[in-house]
Amino acid sequence: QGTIKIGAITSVTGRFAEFGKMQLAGFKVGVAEVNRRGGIGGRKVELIIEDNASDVNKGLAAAERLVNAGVPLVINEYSSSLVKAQAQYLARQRVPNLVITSSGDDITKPGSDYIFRLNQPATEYARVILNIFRDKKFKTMAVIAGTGAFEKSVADAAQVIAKEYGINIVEDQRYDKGLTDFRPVLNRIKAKNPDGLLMVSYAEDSVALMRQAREVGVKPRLFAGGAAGFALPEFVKDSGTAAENVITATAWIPQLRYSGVQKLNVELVKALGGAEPSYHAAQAYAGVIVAAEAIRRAGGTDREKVKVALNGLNMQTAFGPVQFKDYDGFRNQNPLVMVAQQVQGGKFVPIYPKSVIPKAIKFER
Amino acid sequence: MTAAPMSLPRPRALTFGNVWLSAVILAVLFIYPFVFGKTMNFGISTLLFAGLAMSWNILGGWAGQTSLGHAALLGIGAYTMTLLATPERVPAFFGGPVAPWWGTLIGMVLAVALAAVWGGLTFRLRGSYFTLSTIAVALVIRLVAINSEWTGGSEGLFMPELPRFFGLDLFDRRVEYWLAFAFVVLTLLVTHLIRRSRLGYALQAVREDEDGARALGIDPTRMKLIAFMISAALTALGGSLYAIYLQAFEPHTLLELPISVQIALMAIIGGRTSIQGPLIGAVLLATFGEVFRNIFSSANLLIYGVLILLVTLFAPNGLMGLFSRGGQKLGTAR
Amino acid sequence: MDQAAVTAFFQTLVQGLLTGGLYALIGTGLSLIFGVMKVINFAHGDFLAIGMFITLALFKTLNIDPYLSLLVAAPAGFALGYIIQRFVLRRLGDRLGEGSMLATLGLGLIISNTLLLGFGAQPQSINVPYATNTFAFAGVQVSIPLLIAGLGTLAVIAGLNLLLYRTELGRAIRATAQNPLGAELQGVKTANIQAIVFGMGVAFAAIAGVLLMPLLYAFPTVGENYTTKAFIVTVLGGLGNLPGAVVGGLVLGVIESLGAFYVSNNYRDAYGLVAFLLVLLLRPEGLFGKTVKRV
Amino acid sequence: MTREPVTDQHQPVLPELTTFPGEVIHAPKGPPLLVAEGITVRFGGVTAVKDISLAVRPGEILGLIGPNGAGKTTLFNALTGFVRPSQGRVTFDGRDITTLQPQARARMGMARTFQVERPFEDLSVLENVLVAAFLKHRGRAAEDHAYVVLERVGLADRAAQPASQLNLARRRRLELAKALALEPRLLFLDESIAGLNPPAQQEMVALIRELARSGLGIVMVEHIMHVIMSLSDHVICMAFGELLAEGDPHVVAAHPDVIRAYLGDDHD
Amino acid sequence: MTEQSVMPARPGFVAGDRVLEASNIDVAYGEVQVVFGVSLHVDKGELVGLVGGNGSGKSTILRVLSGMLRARAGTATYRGQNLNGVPPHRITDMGVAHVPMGRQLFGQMTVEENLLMGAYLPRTKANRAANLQKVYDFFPRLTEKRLTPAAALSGGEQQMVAIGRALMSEPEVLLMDEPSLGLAPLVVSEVMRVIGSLRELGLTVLLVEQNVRQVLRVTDRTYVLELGQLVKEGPSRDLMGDPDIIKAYLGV
Ligand SMILES: Nc1ncnc2c1ncn2[C@@H]1O[C@H](COP(=O)(O)OP(=O)(O)OP(=O)(O)O)[C@@H](O)[C@H]1O
Ligand SMILES: Nc1ncnc2c1ncn2[C@@H]1O[C@H](COP(=O)(O)OP(=O)(O)OP(=O)(O)O)[C@@H](O)[C@H]1O
Ligand SMILES: CC(C)C[C@H](N)C(=O)O
Ligand SMILES: [Mg+2]
Ligand SMILES: [Mg+2]
Repeated sequence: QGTIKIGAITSVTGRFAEFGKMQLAGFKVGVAEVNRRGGIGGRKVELIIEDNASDVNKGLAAAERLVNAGVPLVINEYSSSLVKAQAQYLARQRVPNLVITSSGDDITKPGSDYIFRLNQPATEYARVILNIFRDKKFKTMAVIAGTGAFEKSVADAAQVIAKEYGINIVEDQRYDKGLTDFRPVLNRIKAKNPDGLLMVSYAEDSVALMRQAREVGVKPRLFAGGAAGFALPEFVKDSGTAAENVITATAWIPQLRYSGVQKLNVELVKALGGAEPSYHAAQAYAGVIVAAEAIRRAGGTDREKVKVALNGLNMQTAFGPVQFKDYDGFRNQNPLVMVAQQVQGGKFVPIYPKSVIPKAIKFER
Repeated sequence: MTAAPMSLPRPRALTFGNVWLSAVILAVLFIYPFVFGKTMNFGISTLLFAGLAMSWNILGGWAGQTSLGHAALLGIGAYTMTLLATPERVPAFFGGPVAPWWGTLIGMVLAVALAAVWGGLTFRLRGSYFTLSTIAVALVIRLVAINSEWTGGSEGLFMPELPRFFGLDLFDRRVEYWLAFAFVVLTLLVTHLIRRSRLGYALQAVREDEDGARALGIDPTRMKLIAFMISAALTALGGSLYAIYLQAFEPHTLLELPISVQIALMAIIGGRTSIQGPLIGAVLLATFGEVFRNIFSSANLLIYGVLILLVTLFAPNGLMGLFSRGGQKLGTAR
Repeated sequence: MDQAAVTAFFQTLVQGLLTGGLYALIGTGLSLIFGVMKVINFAHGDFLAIGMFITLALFKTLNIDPYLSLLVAAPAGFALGYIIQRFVLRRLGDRLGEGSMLATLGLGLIISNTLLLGFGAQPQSINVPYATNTFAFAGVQVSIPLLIAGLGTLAVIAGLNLLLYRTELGRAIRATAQNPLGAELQGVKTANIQAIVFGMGVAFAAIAGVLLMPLLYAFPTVGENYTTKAFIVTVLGGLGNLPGAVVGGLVLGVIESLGAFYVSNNYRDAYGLVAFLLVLLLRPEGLFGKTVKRV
Repeated sequence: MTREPVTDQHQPVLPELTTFPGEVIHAPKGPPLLVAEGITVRFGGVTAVKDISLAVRPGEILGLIGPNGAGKTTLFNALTGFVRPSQGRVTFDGRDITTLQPQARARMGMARTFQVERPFEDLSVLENVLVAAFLKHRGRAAEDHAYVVLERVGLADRAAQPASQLNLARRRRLELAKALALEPRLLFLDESIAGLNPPAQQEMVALIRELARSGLGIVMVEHIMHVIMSLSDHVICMAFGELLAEGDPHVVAAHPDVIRAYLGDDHD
Repeated sequence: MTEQSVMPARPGFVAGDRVLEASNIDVAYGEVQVVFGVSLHVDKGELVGLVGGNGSGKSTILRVLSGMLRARAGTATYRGQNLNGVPPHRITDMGVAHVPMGRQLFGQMTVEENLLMGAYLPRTKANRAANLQKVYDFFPRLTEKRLTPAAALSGGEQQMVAIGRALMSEPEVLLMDEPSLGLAPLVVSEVMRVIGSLRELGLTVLLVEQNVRQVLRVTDRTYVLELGQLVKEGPSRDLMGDPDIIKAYLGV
């Protein structure tokens, strides 16, 4: 009996390659851990990693190769745009698909029997920030979001949740990629003087947004980022003082008090050659652990059995608890809270939820 | 003045072009699924892009109007069919989801209508100005798709369950392959017909010299419009098939400039002045990308760039130009 | 109108003009290249990206101030352009019009993917203390890096105009633009002139990249967006019309800024695109252009 | 004016022609095909053509001469629709065509050549003519017609050659062939003979004469005086956009103003 | 029209001094050879004609002499220097000016700028203003159009600019390709007169023309080309009486 082969797709090349790098590290740590513990029923686990080259057609071809390779399930990666097509395809082929990073609500809402997601959907990114706004009694807020699928998901969710919380959204502006000059939008927002400003952007724009916000002189009580660009270590490094006091949602931080978090962090750093891991790496790690567990419980690599096993999972990982549930219109979605952190003194410190022993939040005014 | 001796064989101009070559290519594509049954995704997307490049070429090659906005037409096909097939999104007017084939037809009609307006306005422009206008129009359409709710905005659309098509499951990759194959056959057929027609010659005349064509009673704007509308209809058809293949799409995967560029490049690299050039270009480029995927890893687009450069420099009429006599043009240059 | 609204208007206008200055610089390079060589340069944005990455690399490795890296980026851009024209585009001969579009698309891919190999896909910015510095003028905040960029643009464009219309070389450039064969017969070394012009166009793009770096971020495919902007600018001003490109850049900057402020940011790019289409349809020679054509 | 129904399918109906005495064709009788009244063309501040009127009958050759820059080509363009006159009226066969597009005029039966000849370089000689032949014929019939025209101008042996490879004399013939393939009733020739060597000139002259004889109205611009003199029924001499002299070729050639502004005194 | 000198003569008129020479050249466009073993020469101060039927290769030979084309075999020399492979701009600098058929003007530049481009080379700068005035004196029509873009000129006006521009470069040899093409008879006479006076001033001219009669009238010697081969050469006066020439080119 040879190894058990699990499929995984990520962006080894192309514009999402930076995230792919994080995920490759996570995969590596995950596989090592599974095998260290004796694999699955004595068989070693091997991950077949296919590159989608950050392109939708290449992604579909990659998925097809994995299907042909007979893998019991496919772990799926970063960009929602690519994952959606891949997940649909895999579902039609009746191959369980475990989504670990992409967060568009619509991947699991309505979802399918074969699509499982262990990370938080976009709605949660908005919720964690709005929870803080609500707790701090903010009356008004503004939103700036990019036009990517992820940004839209978060911004749209913010609209819904704000209504629920009685927060008035005074401005909701979207920007397209391009020569990114946010000043006119920021001027508008400055004129409305909201209590909170939620900014949702892919990696590119977070630094520019904050710099220009400072330049234009917008002064809400809190600047908030909806993860993505704002949660990256580069954000703090490259924005310098402009990043001070900015809060952001994020999916995972080493300060979380799940068992094994510290160890995972150490191993990820090692796998990354000393670089600081982002949450994407932890998600990839968790993906491997969850996949292995499902196969173990299924007692083999039969896809239908693996699917059933995934459905019945209830486990703890260093990324967080994993249990796939149907709720609020979601299907096979792991209900997991987001974390929030704030830049204080040039470093991220946790501020939400209670379980991370939060530091006190600092306000702009 | 030397009159031709009447015994000389008279050359023919009115022909369908090289039909045999088309037949050979189609035969190869026909065999593909029987040999490479496991890599249907690659096969389908390659065929779809081949058909799209052929469709593009009716405007870009025959009428000589380089469009870098065909993604918009592709998008119209994909969006129309999908929106009309989705129960939650179909406008009340239709009283329920519309079958994909009717949706496709409506998409084609819309694309033709757009082409008529778009071309009617921009064909007064010549050369590169038209190209630039296509970029702009397509980008505006992209922005509309991104910022509107009814299009699903930037989150895009999912393909709903579709009724069977003559008893065929549209989500079966084999069915999709044969649909894509039929699409290629159709575009090839249209191209052959144009080659032999009055339209084909009028288009070539317009491509080379608009004033010269006008003096011969040809209305350049009208000819270009016709070419554009045919091209648009076929592109929308391809878009519809592409949507079924993708099953989930959004503006960022469908309406971006690089998609338009890709379609145009395939045609141009293959040879826009030949009948089968775009088809060959698309197939070769896709195959090339697939074969070298693992070897060059992240640099595979780099190779693509180098290839484009080489073709432009050394095969001005595209790869097909290398093989045809007419490909070599005499020049005054040293 | 109350005072705040007036200030907001001028604030938006000034910011639009400053951004427009950068657009103008990018557009001028493109327009110059088109004007002299009829090359539709689809790699223009990628040349700008090169300028950005040179700045980035110098800053991250040697901690060199972005503005100092102009001394490297401008000559490097020039050299690159010179070489590309001399050894690549020149080979296109009389197929330049169509061929150049393709060749530059190919070059663009080569550049962006080489940058990808060298720097990775992730966006990167540099952190300089003055990135957010502003000064207030009559209540209007003016970004100092943007102002520097604007003044730099002015200087470069003024210099270019002097060169083109006041010098012998300038006349040779214009002559080469209109009829390379004719120019060659007058003793003009057109191969050299064209390479110089392409070099200058690329250098302009690279300079724009440098000026942008303190303000924004760089990533390998950043060029795509700038290429589109450059085309809008040049069409607004008239393809190949250099003073037109300057005005076109400013107009685009202001349209975008005012549109985003008063209407909505969602369609920000559309304002420029629609203006672009209108100009194409109504005044294809550009807002200010006039060329003589005969049947 | 007789409004004979014009059928597109066959050669123009020949009017009553006067006999052609000797070398010079004299104006045939019959209603004019083309009438231009008070044509004025301005470009910005420049008035390139000023108040020119003319008429052409079937079978008639109208010669247009005048110094360089006199406005001949511009007048041509105004008559064929490539520029819009600022003032004046053009009628063809009794129909006002002043604002009609060139292609519409071509379809009505007006064909032209260009001063700088412009074949479709990527097409073969036959295909070049085929483009025009399609105006009145379909399918194989068009091809056959194109071939007939090529034989008529003596290019049939070059039918398969790419147009880009022709020399000047053949390019001129090709220009003419394209115009003729339209089966026009009126032909505009802008310096079709300039640049040809004497034997080639002779052939072209013979061809044009033959065309007029078959009932075609012809307007030609030419600087080669002996060609104009031997071909034209009627000559108009322009200078600075204005009419300088008009009438019988010999009368115009002898006109002192024409000699001073155009011919000089030692022309051959 | 002034009858004075056109340009300051380059001193040193020496009869029999060989300036331009082609020996045994073959020229081809792609695969198609169009010139076959042609040898000709032009001496200092000579005015030489080159005539022949359409497509006989006249323009092609001029292109070789000005560097626009490279001969496939044989050599072209200017004052003994091999011209094969020398780029056109270098050849212009040596003193060979080509007035090509089709004029090759700078369409969007004014007439004056076009003329000034003729004096682009450093060696021509000194007399630039004077030369410009002389060109205007020869073609008064151009004075009126001084500031008009060349593209707006009539065909004949453009030809005047092309000739004027070539004269601005103070060439030693002028290669003229059908300078009278499309010109009004009056202007043709003027152009021919100008060409004649160029020779008187010691400029060396190789003239290609359709109008054989006029060529024979103004030139010293003439070469006759047919289908890419030389069929006759000799003093123009003699050729004028040659029965073959009369039959083929002078007509009745
Ligand atoms: N598009 C234009 N813009 C401005 N001026 C023009 C334009 N077209 C022609 N002209 C001017 O109109 C005048 C008449 O030009 P046209 O070409 O009709 O002369 P022509 O009689 O045909 O001369 P030639 O015999 O030299 O061909 C010229 O002075 C020319 O400069
Ligand atoms: N660029 C070219 N490409 C291919 N063939 C050419 C080219 N230029 C000229 N030819 C061919 O070369 C031959 C000689 O042409 P050339 O122009 O030298 O003749 P020419 O004597 O100047 O004729 P003309 O009196 O018509 O100007 C002709 O058969 C012509 O068709
Ligand atoms: C920020 C990321 C977690 C978002 C994810 N890349 C997506 O596209 O959905
Ligand atoms: Mg004329
Ligand atoms: Mg010639």
